[in-house]
Order: sequence, then C-alpha cells, then structure tokens
Amino acid sequence: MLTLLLIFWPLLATLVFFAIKPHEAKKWALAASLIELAISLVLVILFDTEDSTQFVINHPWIESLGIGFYIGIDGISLLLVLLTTVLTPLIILSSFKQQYENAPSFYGLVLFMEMALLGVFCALDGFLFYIFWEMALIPIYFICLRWGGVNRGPVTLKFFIYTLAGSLVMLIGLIYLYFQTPGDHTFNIQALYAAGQNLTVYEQGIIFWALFIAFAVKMPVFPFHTWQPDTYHTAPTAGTMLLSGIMLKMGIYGVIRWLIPVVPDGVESWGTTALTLSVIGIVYASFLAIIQKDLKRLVAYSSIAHVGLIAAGIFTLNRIGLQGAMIQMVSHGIVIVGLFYIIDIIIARTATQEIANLGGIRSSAPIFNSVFIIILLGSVALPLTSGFVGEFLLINAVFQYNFVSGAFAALTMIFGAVYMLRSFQMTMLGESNAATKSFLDIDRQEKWVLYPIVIMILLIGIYPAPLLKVSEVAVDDLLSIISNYHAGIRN
Amino acid sequence: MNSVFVLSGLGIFSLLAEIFNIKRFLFPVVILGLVASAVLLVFDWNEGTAHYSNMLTFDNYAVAFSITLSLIAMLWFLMSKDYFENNTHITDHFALILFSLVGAVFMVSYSNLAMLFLGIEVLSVSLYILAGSNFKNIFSNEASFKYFLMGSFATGFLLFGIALIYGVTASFDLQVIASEIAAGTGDRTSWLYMGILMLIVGLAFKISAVPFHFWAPDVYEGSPTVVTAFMSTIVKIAAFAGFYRLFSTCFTTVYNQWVDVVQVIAILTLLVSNITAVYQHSVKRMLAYSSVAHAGYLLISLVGMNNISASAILYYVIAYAVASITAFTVLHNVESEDENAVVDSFNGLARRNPYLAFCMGISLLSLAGIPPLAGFFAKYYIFTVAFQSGFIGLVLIAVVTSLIGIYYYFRIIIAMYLKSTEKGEIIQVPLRHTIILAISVLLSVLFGVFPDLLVGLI
Amino acid sequence: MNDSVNQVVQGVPLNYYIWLSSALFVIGVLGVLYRRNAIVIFMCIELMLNAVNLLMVAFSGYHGDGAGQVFVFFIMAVAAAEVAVGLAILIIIYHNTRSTDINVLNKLKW
Amino acid sequence: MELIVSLIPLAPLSGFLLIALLNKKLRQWLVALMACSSVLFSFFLSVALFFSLGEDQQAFTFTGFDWITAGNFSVSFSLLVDPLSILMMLIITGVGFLIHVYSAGYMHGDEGYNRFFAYLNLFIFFMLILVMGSNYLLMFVGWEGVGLCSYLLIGFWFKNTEYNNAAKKAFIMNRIGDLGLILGVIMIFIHFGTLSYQEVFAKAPELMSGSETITIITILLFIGAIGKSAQIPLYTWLPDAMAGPTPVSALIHAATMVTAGIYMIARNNILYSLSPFTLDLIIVIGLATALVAATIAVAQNDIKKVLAYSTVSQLGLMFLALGLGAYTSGVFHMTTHAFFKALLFLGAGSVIHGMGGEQDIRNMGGLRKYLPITFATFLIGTLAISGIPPFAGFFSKDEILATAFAENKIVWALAFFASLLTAFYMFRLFFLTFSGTTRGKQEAGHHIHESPGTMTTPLIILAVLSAIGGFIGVPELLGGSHALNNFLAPVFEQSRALATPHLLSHTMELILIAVVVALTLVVIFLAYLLYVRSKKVPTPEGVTLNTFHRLIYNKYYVDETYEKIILKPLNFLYKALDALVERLLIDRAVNGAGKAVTWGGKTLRFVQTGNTGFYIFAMVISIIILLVVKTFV
Amino acid sequence: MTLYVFYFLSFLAVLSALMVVFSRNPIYSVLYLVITFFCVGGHYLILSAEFLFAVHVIVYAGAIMVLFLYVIMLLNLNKETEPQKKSAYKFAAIISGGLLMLVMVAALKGAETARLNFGAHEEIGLVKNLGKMLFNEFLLPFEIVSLLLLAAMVGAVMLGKTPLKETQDATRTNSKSAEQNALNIKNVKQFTNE
Repeated sequence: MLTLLLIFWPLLATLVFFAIKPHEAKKWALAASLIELAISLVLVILFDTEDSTQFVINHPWIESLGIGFYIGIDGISLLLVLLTTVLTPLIILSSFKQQYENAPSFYGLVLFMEMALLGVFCALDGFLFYIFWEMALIPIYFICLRWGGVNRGPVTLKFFIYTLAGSLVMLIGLIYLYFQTPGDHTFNIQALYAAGQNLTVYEQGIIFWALFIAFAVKMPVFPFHTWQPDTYHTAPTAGTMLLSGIMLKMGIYGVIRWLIPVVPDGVESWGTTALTLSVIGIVYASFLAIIQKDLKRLVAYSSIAHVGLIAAGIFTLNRIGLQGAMIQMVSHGIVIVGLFYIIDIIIARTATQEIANLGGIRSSAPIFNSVFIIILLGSVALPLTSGFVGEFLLINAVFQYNFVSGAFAALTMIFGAVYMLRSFQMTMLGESNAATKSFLDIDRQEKWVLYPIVIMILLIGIYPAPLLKVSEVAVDDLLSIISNYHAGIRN
Repeated sequence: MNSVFVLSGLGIFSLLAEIFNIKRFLFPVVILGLVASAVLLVFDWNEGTAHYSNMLTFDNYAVAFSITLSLIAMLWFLMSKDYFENNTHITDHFALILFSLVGAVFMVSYSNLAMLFLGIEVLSVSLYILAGSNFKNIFSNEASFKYFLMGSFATGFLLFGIALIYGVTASFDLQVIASEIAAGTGDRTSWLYMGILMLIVGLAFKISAVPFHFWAPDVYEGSPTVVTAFMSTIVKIAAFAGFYRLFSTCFTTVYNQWVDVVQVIAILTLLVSNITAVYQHSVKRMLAYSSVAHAGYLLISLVGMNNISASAILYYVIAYAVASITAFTVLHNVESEDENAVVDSFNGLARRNPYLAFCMGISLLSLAGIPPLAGFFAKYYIFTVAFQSGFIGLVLIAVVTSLIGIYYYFRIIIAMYLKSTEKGEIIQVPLRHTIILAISVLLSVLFGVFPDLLVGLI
Repeated sequence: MNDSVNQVVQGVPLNYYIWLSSALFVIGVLGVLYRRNAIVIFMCIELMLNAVNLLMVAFSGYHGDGAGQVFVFFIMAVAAAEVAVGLAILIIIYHNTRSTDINVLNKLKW
Repeated sequence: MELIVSLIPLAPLSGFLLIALLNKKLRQWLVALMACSSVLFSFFLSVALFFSLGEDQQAFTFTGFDWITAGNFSVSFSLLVDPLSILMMLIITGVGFLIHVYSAGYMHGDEGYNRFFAYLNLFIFFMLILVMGSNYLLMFVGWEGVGLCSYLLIGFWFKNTEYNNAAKKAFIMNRIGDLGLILGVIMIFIHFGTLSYQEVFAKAPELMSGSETITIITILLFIGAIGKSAQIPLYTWLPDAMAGPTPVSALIHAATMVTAGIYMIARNNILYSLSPFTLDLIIVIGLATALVAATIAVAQNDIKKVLAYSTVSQLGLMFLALGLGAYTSGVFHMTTHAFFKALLFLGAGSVIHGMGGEQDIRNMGGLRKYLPITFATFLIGTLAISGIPPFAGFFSKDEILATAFAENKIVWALAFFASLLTAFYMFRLFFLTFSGTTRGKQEAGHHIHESPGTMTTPLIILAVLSAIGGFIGVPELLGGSHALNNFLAPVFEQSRALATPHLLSHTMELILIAVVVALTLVVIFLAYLLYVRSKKVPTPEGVTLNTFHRLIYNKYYVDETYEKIILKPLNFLYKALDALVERLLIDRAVNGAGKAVTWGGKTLRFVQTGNTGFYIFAMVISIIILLVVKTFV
Repeated sequence: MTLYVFYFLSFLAVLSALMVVFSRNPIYSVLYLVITFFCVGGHYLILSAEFLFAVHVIVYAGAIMVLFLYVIMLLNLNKETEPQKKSAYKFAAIISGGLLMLVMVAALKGAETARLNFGAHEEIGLVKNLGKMLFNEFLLPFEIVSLLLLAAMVGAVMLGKTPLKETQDATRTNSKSAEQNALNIKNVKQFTNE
C-alpha cells in the first residue's frame, strides 16, 4: 500500500495546481515533494536490509494479456527512490528564483515526472515498467519545450524521437520475451527472467541489444549521446537537473534490473563490447569536455564520462562493481544537480554561460566559492567526498575485469581534474571583470539548496556504509541469479 | 437490429421535420435517438441472432462496433451542430448523415454480401453528396467529384469480386461461402483467388490503403471539416470492420493466398502515408494522411489474423476515433478564425486558449501512440497480434513509421506550445465543444490506463 | 450437372461468358483511363457495372440459382442512384467551372 | 590510548572546521592562536605516544569504523601507530607547528589570513591521515587530501593567473601520480584480497621475489611517489609551486608533503625489497633527478626557485637511498632535510619579507647587517645541507653516500657530484644574498628590516634542530649507536632479512668521509672566490649566455618540451575528435535520418498530383501488378 | 445455334463498347452505349433471364441513358468541346487496358468443362420465382435499396435546388426536372416490381 502511495502521491498533488493561484504554485509543489520525501523516509525506516523485495503489490491490470500492476521495492530500487525523493524538493526549491510563466503547469509537470520516475524504479512488470518509462519522457519534453532556451524546438524534438526510438526497440524486445513466457503469456518479471534465460545464446544476443540500446540512449553511453549536450544546454535548469540527476539513472537501473538478469548469455557474449563502449565514452567525453566553451555543455559531457564509468562497472558483473555503481549513481545525482545549480546561479547573476566571459567571482562570493569547490571535489572524486567511494569501487571492478579497460577508465581521475579545475579557475579565480564585478554571494534560499547537497556529498564520502548496506542484498540476489543460471547451463 | 430501424427512422424523421417544420426539436431528437440505438444494441449482446433470413447477424462483433459507431456519431453531432445551423439544408444533411450511419451499421453487421454491397453504397452515396455539401466552394465540389468518380470505379471492382465469389460458391451468404470454400473449390479456384483480389482492391479503396488511397487526402482536404471528421471516424471504422468481418469469416481457409498481398499493402500504407504526412502544411491534409497511416496499422491486425485481432481492431478504432474527434473539434474551432488552417494557424494556441491546446496535445499524443494514452495501447495491442502470428518484420516497420508519425504530430504541438503569434485574442469555444473535448480526452486517458474495459470484449 | 452433360453440344462454355464480361469490364476501365470527359467516364463505369451484371446472370444460370439475378436488380438500382447523384455533382461543377474535363479539377493536391 | 591516537588528527581537523565555519567572526590573532595550539596539541600527543610506545615498540592499531564495504572488499577507518608513523607525526606536527607560528607573523595583514590557517590545519590533518592510516586506501585519502591543500595554498593568491596555473599544474601532475598509486592499490587488493598493511606485509613474502605481480605493483606505487615527491619526469610542478606563500613552500613543498613518497616506499619496504627491478628503477630515477635538479639550481636567480630545485635534488638523493635498500638512511635524510630545508625556506621567507617581496638574488646582497638572525640561521641551514660536520645534513647524507659506495662506485660518484653541486649552489645563494653590498634599488635599502619575533623564533629553533638533529643517527663508527636505526628497526626487519647490505670497513668509511668533507669545503671556497672575492653577479635577463649555461638556466627546456610533445598533440586530439567524430560522424548520422525522412516527405507528396486521371491510372497499374504477381509468380 | 447468337451478340457488344470509348463525340458514345446495353440484354435473353432483360432495357436504355442525354445536351457538349488526352496518355491507357485484359483472362482460366446448358433452369428467370426470392430471402436488401434511392434523391434534389451563381434559370430548372424524372422513373420501376 505504501508503495502505491509513494508512486501516486505526486500525481494526486498535481490536482492541487488546478485550484491555486500561479504565484503560489512553487510553495505547493515544494510542500508536496517534501511530503513525498517523508513517505520515502518512512519506507526507509520500514525497509529490512536483510530481505530482498518488499512492499510488494501485485494486482492484475490487463488480465487477458497477463499484464499486472506489480510493484515492489528492493535495495536497488530503494536507493534510487530515495535519490528521486531527495533531489526533487531541491530541484523545485532551486527553481524558486525563476519567474516561470504558467508556473502551475510547470510544477505539475515536475511532480508528474517524479511519479513516473518512481514508477520506473518500483515496477516489477515489464509492461508497467515500459509505461512508466515512456511517461517520464512526456513531462520533461514539455518542460524543455515550454520553458527551454534557444533553438529548443528542434533540439527537444530530436531528444524525444531519439530516446523514444530506443525505447520502442526495447518494447519489441519485451514483447518478444513476453511471447516466450509459457502458458498464456505474462509480463511478470520473474517469468520474463525465466523466458529470457531459456533463449538460445544467439537470441539472447539480439534481445540484449534490443534492450541495451534503449538504456544506452537514456544514459547515454558513447555513440548514443548525441541528443544529450544540446538538450542539457537548452533545457531550463530544473529540467536539466531532472534529466541528469534522476532520469539518466533510469537507463542504469534498466541495465541492472531488466537487462543483466534477463539475458545472462547475451551479457556474457556482448557485455565486453558494452563495457568497451562505456570506457571509450569515458575518455571521449572527458576530451570533449575539456574544450567546451559553455559551462552547461561542459558538465553535460562530464556527466557522459561519469555515467560511462558506472555502466562499465555494472558490466563487470562484479559485486564490487555493482555496489560501486549504486553508490556512484546516488553521488552522481547529487553532485550534478549541485553543479547545474551552481551554473544556474552564475548564469542568473552574470547573464552569461560562456566560460571565457567569466572570472574572479571568488573574490566577491567566498561562500559560493567554497560550496563550488566542495561540489567540484565531489565531481573529481576526491577522497572523503561521495564521488570517491563509487569511483574507487568502479575502477577497482573494471580493473579486475580487464587491466587495460581499468587503466583507461581510471584516466577519468586525471581528465576530470583537468576540465573541472579549468572551468573552476576560469569562472571563479583571477581578476573579476565587468560581468562578475558585482557578483552577490548566495542568499538564504540558495543556501537551502546548496548546503544539503554539500552535506550529503561529505556525509556519503565519509560514511557510505549505510547506503552500501541497503543495496547489498539486492545486488547479491542479482549475482546469484546469474551464477545459478551459469551453474544450470553447465549441468 | 432494432437500432437499425431507429436510425433509419431518425433519417426519415429529419426529412419530415422539414415538412412539418419542427426543426428545433431535430437536434435533441437525433441525439436521443443515437443514444437509444446504442442502448438497444446493448440488448443484442451475446444474442448473436441472425435477422431476415440471415442478412444481418448481430453477433458481439457487430454489436460492439455498432455501439461504437452510434456513440461516435453522437459525439460527431455534438461537434458539428453549429456547422449545420448556418445552412439551409440542415434536415437534408441530417438525413444523409443518418442514412450513411445506417449503411455503416450494415457494414459491420452484414452476413450477406448483398448487405455489404448495399451498406457501402448507402454510406458512399450519402457521403458523395456531403463531401460536396459546400456547393459554392470549388474545392468542396472537386472533393465530392473525385470521391464519387473513384468511389464508383472501385465499386466496379468490388462487384466483380463479389460476382466471382458468387460464381465459385453459388451464394452470397457468408456462412455458405465459408463452408463452400472450406469444402474445396475444385477447378474454380482461380476464380476464387481473383475474386478475393478484387474484393481486396475494392475494400482497400474504402479504407484508403495505399495504393488506393489517392482520393483520401484530396477529399479530406476539400470537404467541409465536419464531413472530414465523419469520414475519418465513422467511415473508417465501418469500412475496416466490414473488411475484417468478410475476410475473417469467409477466407480464413485460404489465408495464405491473400495474406501476402495484404501485407504488402499494409507496408506500403505505413511507409507512404507517414512519410508524406511529414511535409504537409494543411492540418486537414496532414490528418488525412494520418488516417491513411492508421488504416495501415489496422491492416497489420488483418495480416496477423488470430483470436485476439478482432478485439485489437475494436480497441484501435475506438482509440483512434476518440482522438480524431478531439483533434477535429479543435481544428474546427481554430478554423472558425481562419479557413483551411495550416500548421502555423496553431501557433501560440497554448497562450491563446490553453484548454484547446491541452486537448489537442492529448489527442495528438494519443494518435502518436504515447503512453499512457489509448493510442499507445492500441498500437501495442496490434503489435502483439502481429507478433503472435510471427510478423516481426512488419512490427519493426510499424515501429519505425510510428516514429516518423511522432515527427509530424509534434509539429503541431511545437507550434502550439513554442511558436509565438501576433493573434492575441482567446478563441471562443462553445460549451458543447468543451464538453466533447472533456469527454473524449477523458476517454483517451481512461482507455489508456484501463484497457481492460475494452480488451477481450469480443 | 448430369443434364448439362447430355446437352453439352448446344451449351456455351462458361468461360466464354467470363471472357466476355471481362472484356467489357476492361473496356470500361480503358474508357475511364482513356477519356477526360467526366460524363463519358461515368458511362464507362456503367459499362463496367454491366459487365458485372452479365457475369452475375451467367453464373446464376450456371448454378441455376436466382440469387445472382436478384443481386443484379440491386446493382441496377445502385447504378441508377449513383448516376443521378453523379450527374447532379457534375452539373454543380459545370456551373462552377464551365467544364466537364476532369483535368480541370486538380486544385487539391500535394 | 585510542583517545590519544584519534585526537592527533582530529585536533587540526577541528581547528580547520572552527576557523572555516566561523571564518568571518574571528579576529586574526585568535585564528592564529587556535591554529597553532591545535597543531601544538597534537604535537604533544605525538610525543606522548612516542614515549608510551615503550621498549618493545609494538605496532598498535586503532580501528575507527568500517568505511567502505562492498562484497569481499572492506576497508576500515583505522590508524596505525608504529615507529615510522610516530616519526612522521613528530616531524609533521613539530615542524608544522613552528611554521604555523612563523606564518602568524609572515602572513600578518593578509586579507586571506583566516583562510590560510584553515588550509594549513587541513593540510596537517590530511598529512597525519596519510602517515597514520593503517591501510592503503586511508593513505590514499591523505595522499589526495594533501594534494588538494597544496592546490589551495599554491593558488592562495587567486587573483594572479600565474599562481592559479601553477596550482592547477601541481594538482594535475599529482593526479597523474595518484592514478598510478590507486591502480597499484587496486592491484594489491586483487592479489592480496585486503588493503591493510599488516595483512599485506604478512602475505607479501608468499610472493616470489621479482615476480611480475610484485614488480607491477611496486612500479605503480612508485609512479605515485614520483608525482608526489617531484621526481623525473613529474618534477616540474614543484618549482612552479613556489608561487605559494613561503611558509607553504617550507611546510608542504620542503618538509612534509613532498616526502610522502619517501614515507610510502619506506612503509612498503618489504614489497620493494621483493622486486629488485623496481629498486634499480628507483636508483636511476633518484640519481637522475638529483643531478638534473642540482645543475638547474646552479643557474637560478630566484631565491625560492633555487631552494625548490635543491629540494628536488635532495629528494632524489633520498630515493637513491631507498633504491639502495637503505630505507633507514632515506628516512634519516628525510628527517634532517625536513629541518634544514624548512629552516632555509623560512629564512628565505624572512629575507623576502625584509626586502618587501623581492625574490631575485641579483637585487640582494649585504643583508647580514640588516637581518642578523636570519643570516645566522640561514648559514647554519646552508652548512647543514652542504653536509659539513657536525650539522644534521652531514650524517644523513654521508650514510647515503657510504651505502652507494658499497653498492656501486658509479652511483656513488654521481651522487657525490650532486652533493658537491648542492654545496656550491647553496653557498652561491648564501653569499649573493648576505655578503657584499646591497645591490638593487637604493630606496629598497632603507626599510630593510629584521622580521618580528614570531618569525625569528621558529628560525632559531629550526637552526638548533638542523645543527644537532643529526645526532639521532650517529653511526657506530663515530661512537654513536644509531638511535634512529634501532628505533625504526621493527619497520624494516622484514626487508632487512631479505637484503643483506654490503658493509664497509670502518677505515674505508673514514676515508670516504674525509674525501667528501674535503671536496665540499673546496667547492665552498670556490663559491667564495667567485661571489665574494670577485663580486661576480649572475648575468641579468636578456644577456646571451653560453650554450650550457643557457640550457640549465632554462631548466633544460623541460616545460617547453612537455608543452610540445604532450599538451599540443592532446589539444589537437580534442579538436579533431570534436570536429570529426562528434560533428561529422555521430551528429551527422542521427540528423541525417531526420533529413532523409523530410526529403522523402517533400518528394513523395508530389505523387499526389491532384489529377483524377492519374490517380485512377495509378490504381489500375497497381491492380495489374497485383494480378500479375499473384497469377504468374 | 445459340452459340452463333452468342458470338454475334458478344461481337456487337464488344465492338460498340469500344466505340463508346473511342468515339469523339459524347452523343455517339451514348448511342453506342445503348447498343451495348441491348446486346447485354440479348445475352440475358439467351441466359433465360427474361424479366431481368425487361428491367435492364427499361432502367438502362430507358432511364439512365435518357438522363445522360439530357445532361449532355444541357451542357451542350460535342466533338469540339470534347477534351482530348495527350496521345501518350491514350497509348499508355490502351497498353494498360490490354495488360489488364490479358491478366484477367489468364487468371480466370480453369473450369473448361463448365458449360451453360440453356433451358435447364428457365423457371428461375421468371417473375414468379424472382419475386418470391426477392420478398423472402432478399427482403431487407430490397428495403435498403429504397433507403438508398431515397438518400440519392434527397442528395440530388439538395444539389439541384441550390441557388447557383450566374447560370440561366432555364438550364437549372431543366436539369432539376431531369433528375426528378429520372428518380420518379426508378421509383415507379421499383413499385411496379412489387
């Protein structure tokens, strides 16, 4: 029941927006998202870290087609649910400065998005998963289309069609699996696992790609990323945060929950390829990030690099790698939201996002500077920040998987430092210029966004054990599924 | 069955209304009558009785589609009332619409080729005139002329096909034909195949499938918007339901003979219509291509004919019709400002009238097949049908084309939500339309979220 | 068919009728393609319908079943109705365009 | 006990947190007080720890909490107390405290005063974590942390782009090293299944000596050391790092951080003893660095740059020692070096302070009468570094040379040459600075003044230490009982068991000492002749120099070379990727699809000609095709 | 003997059908079409569908053709006003027509032995039998036809009585009355059937 409330509370909350005055919308949205956060915290309290899937609801939905409303939460889901519910209030709060025209629909869309994302993370029925997956796309599309920046029409359309193309391929894959299920077919996740594992290696390879492309586009992994920098660039900051902070986790989550257990042999035969792509993406994206002239684009590419590392870590199918991926997902979400908010503040204050036109902000905004540094350190994975824990585990796993890939993946340490420090120096340090001379330090409302982020970054960096504990059982289950499968094959 | 009498009666009544000069009661009576016919149909549920020496059979298939037709027609009337009000021929129009509706009901419930033929003709003859009902407008004339000319040409093929089938089986009764064919047709087999091909041609024309679709874009564009709406909903449903009814009843035993032909037609329809629609300026024309495209999706379910395809078709046509009604209602309102609306006429609609824009957005999303709207599940259902029968390649093509579809549907969304316009004033929407839009949008969402309401009915 | 066997000599092969009506049908189609005058095209469509009628009657004779001939009634009625409507439309168009040339009616395109 | 151990790093941390959080509200003197006292506090604790360690010198671990646990990977936040770490703690906190005190005066009136002390405390904290951590990952934490602090402090005056670039360079070059280190750590985990020192060292001997694994591991770790301790090829950041305030140079870039590499290798002595190849590599690199840096130092005119290069060169010597397997000597030299190099830097700082920011020795001279205390202390430091008995540097350096001689004569010769160069450029520096008459602008002469007490006291204390500091390691030969050696014995016993050091006869050692000292004195005299007698002054900018001189004056053009062979190609690569792959390949492919569809739409719509005749024609044709296909195919 | 009749009628029908297509003057086309219809009617006779023959002649030759003639004369179309397609089109039309013919004949092969034995089923063509069938089995379609005709009439009337722009009244009334007549005739026919 609680899961149901968790998923659909934001939707209920959106009803409020038909009633209220536009200028009150933001407060209501914030309140709603905080309540959501409270709900998720209740979940966390009730969650039993020793048990696998909990808070299960399995109710027939489209019986004649074997589609059920089947949701539940295990450690992996819980972490992402928590990430979503924590970040959404921050994102909403971060948009308080913006005077969006037609604010109610804006915040309504944000909450709708939250609903869809939570649904994705909780769904245990293939069809349901797909529905939520697509539903997440609509609000973000409209957010970008309606409140985005220059040239948003074509950019957002490209984003929409491109991602949808990926997910339609996934849909075909799912339907294929659906028809492999015995008896009158069903989309139940366990049934799909069984169906996928019964396929021949060749079929599994095909299914692997059908599903993987959808996730790869969403993340995005190296050759599928072309939509992302433009979209991040044109989207309004709140939209960018939603996209980068939470939405791309959908892709990673998909790989963990809907790809690896479904086609173990597919992963066996193609995982290395995917891993290589991800590693290439790390280096490639870092390189491109170094020469970006625009702050948002720079962060966009950096995000590709980080996500590449996460993906690579997952495909090692190594307990360390998966745990690292989980913690890194959380960390990446927090850090990148922080970075984008920093950028948003800079843009709002100086009306420019060209790195070249900035500089010398530090001298007039010390607190802002310190916050920026900490978030930046989180991004370059300095020890005792959240970034380090995940990145170390991931590099460790990839290194175990393959020496060379590991070495290349680890390059992110260096290049990450290069582009991050470069951007930091060019924006914050040096003599202040016309644009940045009268740069006000952050005010209370901005502190309310940034301080929690900073605290979370440090906290997770210093004491990540609880988070790791949460996802432990789920990860073990996942790996045991695979090992059982291979054991079964051998016998 | 009784609903047929009700509908015909309504037609006659509207003619008499002219004479006895009770026009003002006409509209409410018609609405009530349509509701009544829907209700009466409900009583036929699970009866499956054959009427008039097995001319009509109101099995569940027929009932479901007839109810759909009646209700859609009701929405249509609500939508297009104002168009007829400023028109001297209101009664005639009503009569023709109702007659064609009767024809449509026959097309979904016939169990004898004669009834199919007459149903088509009743439907068409009325529509030839309605298409041209805007006499002054040369485009309207042209539309009706093209429709008539090509329509009767296609009828020729249809009849030739019927004749050949008759020659093979010595009967027009579907059951007899089916059993005859099942029993084997000996040395007359070549006639049978020829006849099936001719029937495919004639019916493909009616559902405007490529390469027999040429009339559709021109006629849709030229006809008055409300008539276009009627064509793209009622006619489409009836024609396809008839098509499917014929082939699923009679020609299942020779499935392999015609399936590849239909498959080719389906593929052509999907590709050509979707791609051509991308670069249309006139919204009506674009919707015309989109309706052609939807015919293509429906054909997929005909190709992969199996136990669930009927209900897939039912679901699809309902989802499609509801969305189309929404779209045409909005279009109708937009046109009240500038005739022959192009995509740019929608610029800034989100600011000028958010409600219209919202409804249009929903309907377009539904047409494009985005979850959780009905359009998505309809497509999904069709895909499953094809999958079950193993037409995966066809599904892939359909997926690609539906992506292309998004491209042109979203042109309007972008226009509404992104483009700015100098026209500041809010469009006035009559209450009737507000209600229709509300209903149809709700239906789109409802059926999308709870497909079980329709799935597995038949 | 027994009695048909002993009367074989004086019967006409059914194929002849099929060919004949096909011929007429095709000629109708040909006319539709060949001419530009709308009225003549209507006539050619009537020709096509007649071909169908002939085929129907032939078959009904062959099967010794009246349904075919009944069907022909319907076809005739429909043909008449169509012609009436069609010509009415044509006249409207003639009044608007002063022509019955189908090539004049190409405003709706692309 | 736990309390003490945990408090040692926590004290500076709390200092940092207090200063950082209350930044605005605190007065400068209060900040200075808090910072210094926190470090002093942990110094006392370290001393206490030193004595409490007792005779048996049992290593002792304090386990905090589990830090990262994932699958079979588990690292806890635990601190290790053994002689080596205690020694390091003492150095860090002790020297660190003195430099804190010094900074209180030096940084006086700087707008970033509070910030400065916050960073210093943070640095002390990370440095302590580095040396106290009981596992590799914790060491890595400190390792990166000090890197961060050095970044922050080098770029302390953030308005100056030069400094910022220097800071960035330092951080990134360190990161390159860190990459090696972390990979090494991961390999250790892969092969030992744990990251805690004791367990690794316990398992280490199982590995065959010189096996591939151990070699790779040690090399990777050594790469980390190269980065952090500024060895060839990653040393160029250290001279640039002089951009930071002088106390920073003294603390981070002379006394403590740069010696982290030494500590790390000493800590892993067992692993290194197991891989001879790596040891040879260390010897080569150490020696090369020592020579190169020394030669460069000879021709530098910036007082701090000279000291920087000398630091690099000294570090080279230490690595040489480690490479020779004489871990104690390396650590010993590190200790003494910490004293006298800190002293020298602080002296330089006081000079700069007195000269009002002037750093070019060509504009100095004759400062002894203005800055007597600085003069005296600086002299001691110079003697110490040149290895004149009985000053600290003598003992440590001699030990290294002796070992080198025992191992390999050529190595010894080169190392000896390097130390001679050291003596030469140090005294060059000394004479140019203090003797003779004041060069440079006249009005500069008036307000040259001795530094305040806060700065001179640390100088004096350090001078004393550099004078007597060597006595912790007096070899038996000179009637001492190498205290340090015994003290550190437990740490190195494993490796000592492996490597049997060649021992020299006492006479041989004595001869060596004599030769070394004598030649050193000669070199000093040479410097005297050059720069005091015939008041030679380095040529000012712009004057063409002879080839070799130009070469060393321009530091062998190393930076320029890096620029050419690494940075330029990389930049080209970025641009190429952006232009070719991103724009041309990927974007083009995706947008191309869309364009194709649009084109199709544009074209196909012309099929709809609007001509009924054509439509019917098309229908008939397609019917014909249908029939043909159905009937004949 | 009937075979020769068949040949004769078929030849004439095809010939006149072709003339319908190829004769330039619409009037001629109509007249040739009438001939064709009569030939078809002749076929009805030899197929012993006498009643159908009668209806055929009356409806087609009587009503529809008259209607055509009315319209043609009303719009006074003739050879001069007759639009001609480009010869290329014509050629293509002939080619495709020929192709269609070929394909259909080829596709409709089979049942060579099947022969129409005249006189076997004379009785089914009689009014009595057809009437029975029409009012028992095909009652509903029959009624629907009336609905159809009603729709057509309404439509035609609606189109006819629309106020037109610059045309002279005479033509309009004429055309209208023409349609009226046509419709009346057909209605009469249908009622006579009952």
